Amino acid sequence: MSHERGIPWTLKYRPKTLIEVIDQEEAKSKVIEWLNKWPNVSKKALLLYGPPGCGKTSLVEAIANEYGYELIEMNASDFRRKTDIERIALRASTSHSLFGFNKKMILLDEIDGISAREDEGALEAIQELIEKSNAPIIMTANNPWNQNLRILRDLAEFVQLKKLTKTDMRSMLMRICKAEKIICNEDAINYIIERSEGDLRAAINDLQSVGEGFSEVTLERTKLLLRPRDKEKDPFETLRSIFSANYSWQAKAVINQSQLDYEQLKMWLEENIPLQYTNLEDLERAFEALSKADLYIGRIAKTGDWDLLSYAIDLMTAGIALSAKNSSKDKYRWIKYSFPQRILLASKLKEIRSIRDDIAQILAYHLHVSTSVAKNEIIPLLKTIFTTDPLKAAKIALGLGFTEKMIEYLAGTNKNTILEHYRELKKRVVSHHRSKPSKSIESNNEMYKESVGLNKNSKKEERNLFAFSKKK
Amino acid sequence: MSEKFIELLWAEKYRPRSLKDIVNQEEIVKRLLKFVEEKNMPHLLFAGPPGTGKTTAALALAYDLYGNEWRRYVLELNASDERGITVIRNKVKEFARSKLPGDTPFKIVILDEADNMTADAQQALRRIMEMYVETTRFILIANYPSKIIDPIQSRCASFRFTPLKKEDVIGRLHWICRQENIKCLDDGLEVIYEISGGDMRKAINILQSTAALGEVSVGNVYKVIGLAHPREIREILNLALLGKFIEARDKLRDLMVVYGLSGVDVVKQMHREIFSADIKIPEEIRVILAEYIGEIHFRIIEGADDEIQLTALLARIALLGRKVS
Amino acid sequence: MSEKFIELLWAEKYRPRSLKDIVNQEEIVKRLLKFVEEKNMPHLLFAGPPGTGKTTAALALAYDLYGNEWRRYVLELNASDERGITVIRNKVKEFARSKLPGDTPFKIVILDEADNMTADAQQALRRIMEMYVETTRFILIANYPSKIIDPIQSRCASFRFTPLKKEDVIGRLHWICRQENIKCLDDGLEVIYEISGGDMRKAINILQSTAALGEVSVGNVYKVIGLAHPREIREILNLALLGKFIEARDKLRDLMVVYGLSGVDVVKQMHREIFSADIKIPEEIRVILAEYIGEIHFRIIEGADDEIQLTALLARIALLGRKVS
Amino acid sequence: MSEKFIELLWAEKYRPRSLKDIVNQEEIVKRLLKFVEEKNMPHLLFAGPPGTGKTTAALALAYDLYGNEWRRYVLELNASDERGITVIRNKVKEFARSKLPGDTPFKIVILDEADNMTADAQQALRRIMEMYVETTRFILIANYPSKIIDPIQSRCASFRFTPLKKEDVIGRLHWICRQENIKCLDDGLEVIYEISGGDMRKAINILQSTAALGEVSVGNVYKVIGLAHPREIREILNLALLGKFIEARDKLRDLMVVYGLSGVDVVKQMHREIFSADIKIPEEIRVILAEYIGEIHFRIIEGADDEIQLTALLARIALLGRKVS
Amino acid sequence: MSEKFIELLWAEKYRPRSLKDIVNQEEIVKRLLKFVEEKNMPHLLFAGPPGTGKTTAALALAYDLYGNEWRRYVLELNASDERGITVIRNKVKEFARSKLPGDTPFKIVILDEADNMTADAQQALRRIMEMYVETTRFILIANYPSKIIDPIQSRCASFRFTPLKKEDVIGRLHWICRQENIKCLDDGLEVIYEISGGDMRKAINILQSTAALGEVSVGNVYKVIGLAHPREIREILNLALLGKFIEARDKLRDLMVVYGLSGVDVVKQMHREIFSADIKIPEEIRVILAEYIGEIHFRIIEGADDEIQLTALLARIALLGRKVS
Repeated sequence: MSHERGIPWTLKYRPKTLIEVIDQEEAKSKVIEWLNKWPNVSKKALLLYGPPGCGKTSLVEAIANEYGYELIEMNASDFRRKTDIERIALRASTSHSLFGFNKKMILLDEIDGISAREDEGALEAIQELIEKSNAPIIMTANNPWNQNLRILRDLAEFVQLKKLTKTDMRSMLMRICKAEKIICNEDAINYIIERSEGDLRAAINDLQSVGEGFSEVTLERTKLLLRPRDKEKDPFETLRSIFSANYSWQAKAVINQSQLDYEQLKMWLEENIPLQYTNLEDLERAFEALSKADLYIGRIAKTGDWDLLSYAIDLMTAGIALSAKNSSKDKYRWIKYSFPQRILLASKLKEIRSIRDDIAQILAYHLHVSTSVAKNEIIPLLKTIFTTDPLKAAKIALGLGFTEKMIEYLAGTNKNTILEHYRELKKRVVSHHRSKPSKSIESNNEMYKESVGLNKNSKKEERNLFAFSKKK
Repeated sequence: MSEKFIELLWAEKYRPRSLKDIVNQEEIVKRLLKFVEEKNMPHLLFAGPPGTGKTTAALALAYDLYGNEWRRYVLELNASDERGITVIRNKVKEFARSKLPGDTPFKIVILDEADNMTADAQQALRRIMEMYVETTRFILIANYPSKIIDPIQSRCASFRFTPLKKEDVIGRLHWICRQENIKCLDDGLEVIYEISGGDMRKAINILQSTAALGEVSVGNVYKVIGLAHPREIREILNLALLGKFIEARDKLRDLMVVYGLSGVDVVKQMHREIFSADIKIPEEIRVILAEYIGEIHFRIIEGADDEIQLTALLARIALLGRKVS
Repeated sequence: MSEKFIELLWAEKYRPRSLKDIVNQEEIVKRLLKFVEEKNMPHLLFAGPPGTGKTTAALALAYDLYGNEWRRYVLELNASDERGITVIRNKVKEFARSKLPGDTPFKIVILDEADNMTADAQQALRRIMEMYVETTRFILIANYPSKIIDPIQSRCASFRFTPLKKEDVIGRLHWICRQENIKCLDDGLEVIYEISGGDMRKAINILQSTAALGEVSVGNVYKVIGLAHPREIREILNLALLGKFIEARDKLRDLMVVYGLSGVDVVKQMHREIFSADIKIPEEIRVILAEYIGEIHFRIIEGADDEIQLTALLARIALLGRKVS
Repeated sequence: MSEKFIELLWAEKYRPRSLKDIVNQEEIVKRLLKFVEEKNMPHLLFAGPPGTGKTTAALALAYDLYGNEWRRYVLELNASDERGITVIRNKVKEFARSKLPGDTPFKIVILDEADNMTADAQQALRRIMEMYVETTRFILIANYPSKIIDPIQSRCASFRFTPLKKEDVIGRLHWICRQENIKCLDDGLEVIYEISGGDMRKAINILQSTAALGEVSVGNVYKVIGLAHPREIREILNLALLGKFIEARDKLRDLMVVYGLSGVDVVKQMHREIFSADIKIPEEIRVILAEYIGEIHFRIIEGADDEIQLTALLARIALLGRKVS
Repeated sequence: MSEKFIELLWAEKYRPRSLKDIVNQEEIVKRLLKFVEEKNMPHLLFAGPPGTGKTTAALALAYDLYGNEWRRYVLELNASDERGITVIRNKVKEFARSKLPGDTPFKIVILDEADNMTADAQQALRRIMEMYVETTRFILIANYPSKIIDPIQSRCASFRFTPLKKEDVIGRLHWICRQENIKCLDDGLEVIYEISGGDMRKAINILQSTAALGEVSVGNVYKVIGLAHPREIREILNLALLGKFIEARDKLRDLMVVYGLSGVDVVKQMHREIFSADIKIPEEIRVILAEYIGEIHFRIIEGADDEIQLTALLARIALLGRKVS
């Protein structure tokens, strides 16, 4: 490597040893402790999470360096398909090493950057890797709530790295200034630290921007070159700005600075309009605006023309801001906004709807009607049987091959009684069949499954005699 | 044997298997029996109100043509469930390819609710019907014959199913009660007939639900109907009319989650509710409400989000309620 | 479809074979006969309302040009059937390649419903017409000439088909009844004429279906076309106007069930009835109603729920009625 | 034989061959002549309303660059041809490969209706333009430059074609009539100009079609384009405004049948007439009418029934008329 | 692209080659020049509105670092290039990894419009930036820096490019006009500046197109970009709001003809103008107007006639204006 060649300061001042890793004492000791115990640990993998620039990867590299591990790294720049991950596993398990290390460690960096499309099957492969690996696995991620991580929660120990403190950042920046022989204005350093919000790497980059090649870092240049980062408004600020806007342009401007996209904004407004506007006329006006906005969003889907979005946004922002005509004081009330319930309820609703759909399919098959007739006409009547006559309900459930989930849906509070009957009856049917095999309801239900195309991959589902499972 | 442990829905259990078991629609049955005899038939179009036996006749025809194995030679499709004409085309293609029954020179495709298809889809359907006519006959079932395009109508033999007579429906219900050993009162059956609007399937379903309560009396029938149409919708309307918007909305959400209802389901139920005798609102308000509901339903059809639209509807009702009181 | 089967449709059976058999549109027939004489013709554009004999004239022209074998030299396409211009292009290409008839120097492509093609497709069509002009002439058939793009219009000889006169249609129906030995009543035929709106093919189709029920009476005609008897629609309107909203609605529901009326059917019939002399409505109400029916009709077309929209309509009528009385 | 039989389209026959023959758009012609002189040019974007001479200019430019053999060096891609981006890519690839003309260092691809391409296709097009720029220049033709993506706009020299003046269009029509020895009346030509909306090509097409009927009179023009005579539309409007709703409606029905007018035709003609000086409507009524016509027009576009909707329109007019008088 | 050809487009012809030629963004240029001196720099993120010189600065930096041969050491990926996750993992990684020529400090990857890259692709980029930082530096260019994921922002020194000052843009345009010997009027240049929103490249493109029409005047500028002057749109809106419906309509028609505006163009411009401070209306009226405009826009998208619908829009506005005043 040529020595004349300049390298960016973030690389130049990257920690090589554990001591050089700033802050994060708690994380450090947790990682070391876990590593020392390995493989006698409750969870065979570790997940380091924290905001960008707090030193996750550096920490792992420093530990590997200090404890003599060969680091086998895989990150978002690598393909991470199933086969790629299996290759890593293979590399980790080979006993020798070219570099004379005797220990290996796997670093799966940027786990939240796994692409759903390009890295299909990666998560399953990682799960398997964790179960089988004979080398410790450390993963990193920014956002612990990332969807990719959901299935890893049971398999990995989550360790948090915190944002760096201002004091620690200051001492690091000062150290660099000294090393680079730059006279440094304290206010300028403070400005950089404020701006970086605990991201050391960003701060070092900023320092290089204003410092390298100049002998002095002045506040003036710092301010000129480094403008305050523009931050997007969080949902709460977004709502507040919309409701309190007096002019349409004010309200309209909000959407450009918000973390919420138009779909999310729609749901946040739906939830919070009634909290902000108490006057019924204002409330109605606001909802009418939202309803019309929503109509335009529907029309975008219908026509495929995104030009219409701007009208939806007008109505969602200006339309709602200007709805408070009767009680204009409402606009400025401080309200504790709440998270949209429907997002929370969405998965529940989806589940319940799919159960209802499944019941409807069974009924449609048996009664030769459409699923919508089954839903609107027959299910309600069936529900009455389930709430009034548990034994009969259990018999019908058995006759139609309902699952327990379906029974729960139809029975409501009656479900335990019906389920008892149901299980009892089922046992008796089975024993009855053993003694006297004959084709009866099963063949009936067999035929049903065939008709909806279930038999092709129904090996697993056969476990339950009358099992029924969803299409797809 | 397993009769002891399991039970079927009566609408299935007591569906006539063969054309000979069908007691109404004599004219139609006579003509259909001809087809069975000749082992030949054109495409058929069965039109008429719900529950008059159209599907039953189609299935019985198939049974009489093919015997116990009939399901093998019949493809049942419901236009309102199949996603688009392409799906239908593929299914028919697949089906037409399969082996023909021994002595009958064709198989049957039963397409229920054919009038729910768009004109374009029907044009495509017509082409499919022509393409496979050598090996396959279609029975199209429709409530509204006027929604079936001319070119299809003129290629089908049409059958008009007329509403069942009161005595036919009640007679059948009586008979089922005897089979099931259920005590029934005459006025109970009569109420069932009225509520079902002459729809046999609906009547039998109500009968079975009522029987779960014990005897088939007027009181029990109404109880069943009451249970089947949850009071919640009415409560939501009343809360909204009292201006209790947030409460109404919360209740609406609960309802949707518990029952898994879609927005359109709720809108339709609300519509039914405001015209029921049980809700006390001045006539004019009823009319205004009906128009609101029409408007909201229309927006949902246009592609808007049903929950937002329902909430907006509640807001309107709340405002309306205040003006009234 | 097999010839034998087609013959069963009277509209086909009684279609004139030769230009000489066509009784209306004398001017047009005269001009077309010239082409037959000269054994030459430009591309043609036949425009006019449905059922005025456009297709008949095109086929008769072909018959007169080629004689009994005419089907060999004619390619019939329906623009709204064939999916897209590419299909048309390929079919025409294939057809143009085949052998020419002995003494006539061209073959004929008949393109029905050409006005249903998009402007882009018509542009492509124009190019196809040019490409094969040596061996092939096009007869384009359209209801609305204004929907045919200029460059095509200026390349075609245009023929304007005018609506048939009432006596022509009824005369023809009478004649068919005699041929088929069917009993027909005068007011029955008149209703058929009205419903057909002067469309001969439609009129003959209705006649045939009605004949299947027995005699051609007003009642049977309405039964066949799946519409309510106008009297009943008027009753509903009158109930609503008297403010008896619930009764009107219940009756409407029954009617829809019994006749299998769709929402659009009802709206159209109501539209017809409010202008009938048999209903007593003040002129201004009539006008307001006409407007409101337009609104409701549009919503149903857009996919709104029949029941919700019709109820809204009745509710509105009831309010109007109240104001008047 | 075909030459004799298919007369040339006048729009083609009288198209200027060289840039020097183009009489309008002087500034643009001047610029283009520079390119011919220098034998070099960037990609070009010609934008402007239909019939303002964009394609003519592109072809004339090619003619002036390459002389009589120009067709060899020009690839014309029309919107109505198969034109997925892959097709374009392949055709251009093929074309770019062929020999270059002697002294001009590039060939030309003319891409009509470029604004009809999706943004994605335009992105791909841009890449193609860059790839073959050494040997090939593109002339993109568009009606609406705002629909061309920025990256293309910034890679093209763009030229804006402005609408032709009335006297230019009419002058040209006059001249053609003399060439073709056609009798034309001044008001006939004026009506053609109005209908064409300044689109020269359209105007010439209408002229040719009208000439086929004999002299170019107002009546013949309207007959050719399949519209009613404005006088008759005004009559209907006046009847409605006088409250003679039923009469207006009957007359409208007749008109539609006689001229074969579609609902959209009628709406458009009414729209034109309510703004004509020949009809006396108070200003405020005009406003309300204009709004309602927009609504009715949209409904018909969406597939609503012509008759019901037009009746609704007449009803509204009648109501308005009543209020005024 | 061939150099000679590029010269024909002024935006390329007059693009600064070296950092020293850049006249705006002084602080940033000064900073970049120091990086060139030091032959070291961190990864850079250039953020700011279009046309503020971001790409120019990146290319000039490369030019200053490597001289004429700069293209060898630079990988440029534009929005029109494929830049999905796979390309990043293959092509970009390959380039970053490849060996460095002895005397060069580092290679550069320029990613234009990086904010349009998918989050996945950005994720794939972040570690590459670290692993090969010794040999390769990235310059990311973005209009909206907030769309760059945090981990990447954290790895870059970011520079904010601000819109060019009016005098800078106009000065440059003036200079180009002198170079090209074009007659320009001051208000013409001012309008170009306004439309360009400080985007130099766009301004130069408009200048060149306008020059093709003759002198650079306000009228010609608007003609070229195919938009009406906002003032004129506002005039129409104001006329309509004052109830001068006919005047508004006539003016709109003229405007559409002169500028060749499509219905959608007009609707979009109106939508923009109703929120301008130059239109004096109560705030809530603005929202109502937006809704009207949205409705009309929707209809036009659905295929309704521009003129009828725009007239309907003006009518609505006029009616609203009447109510308000």
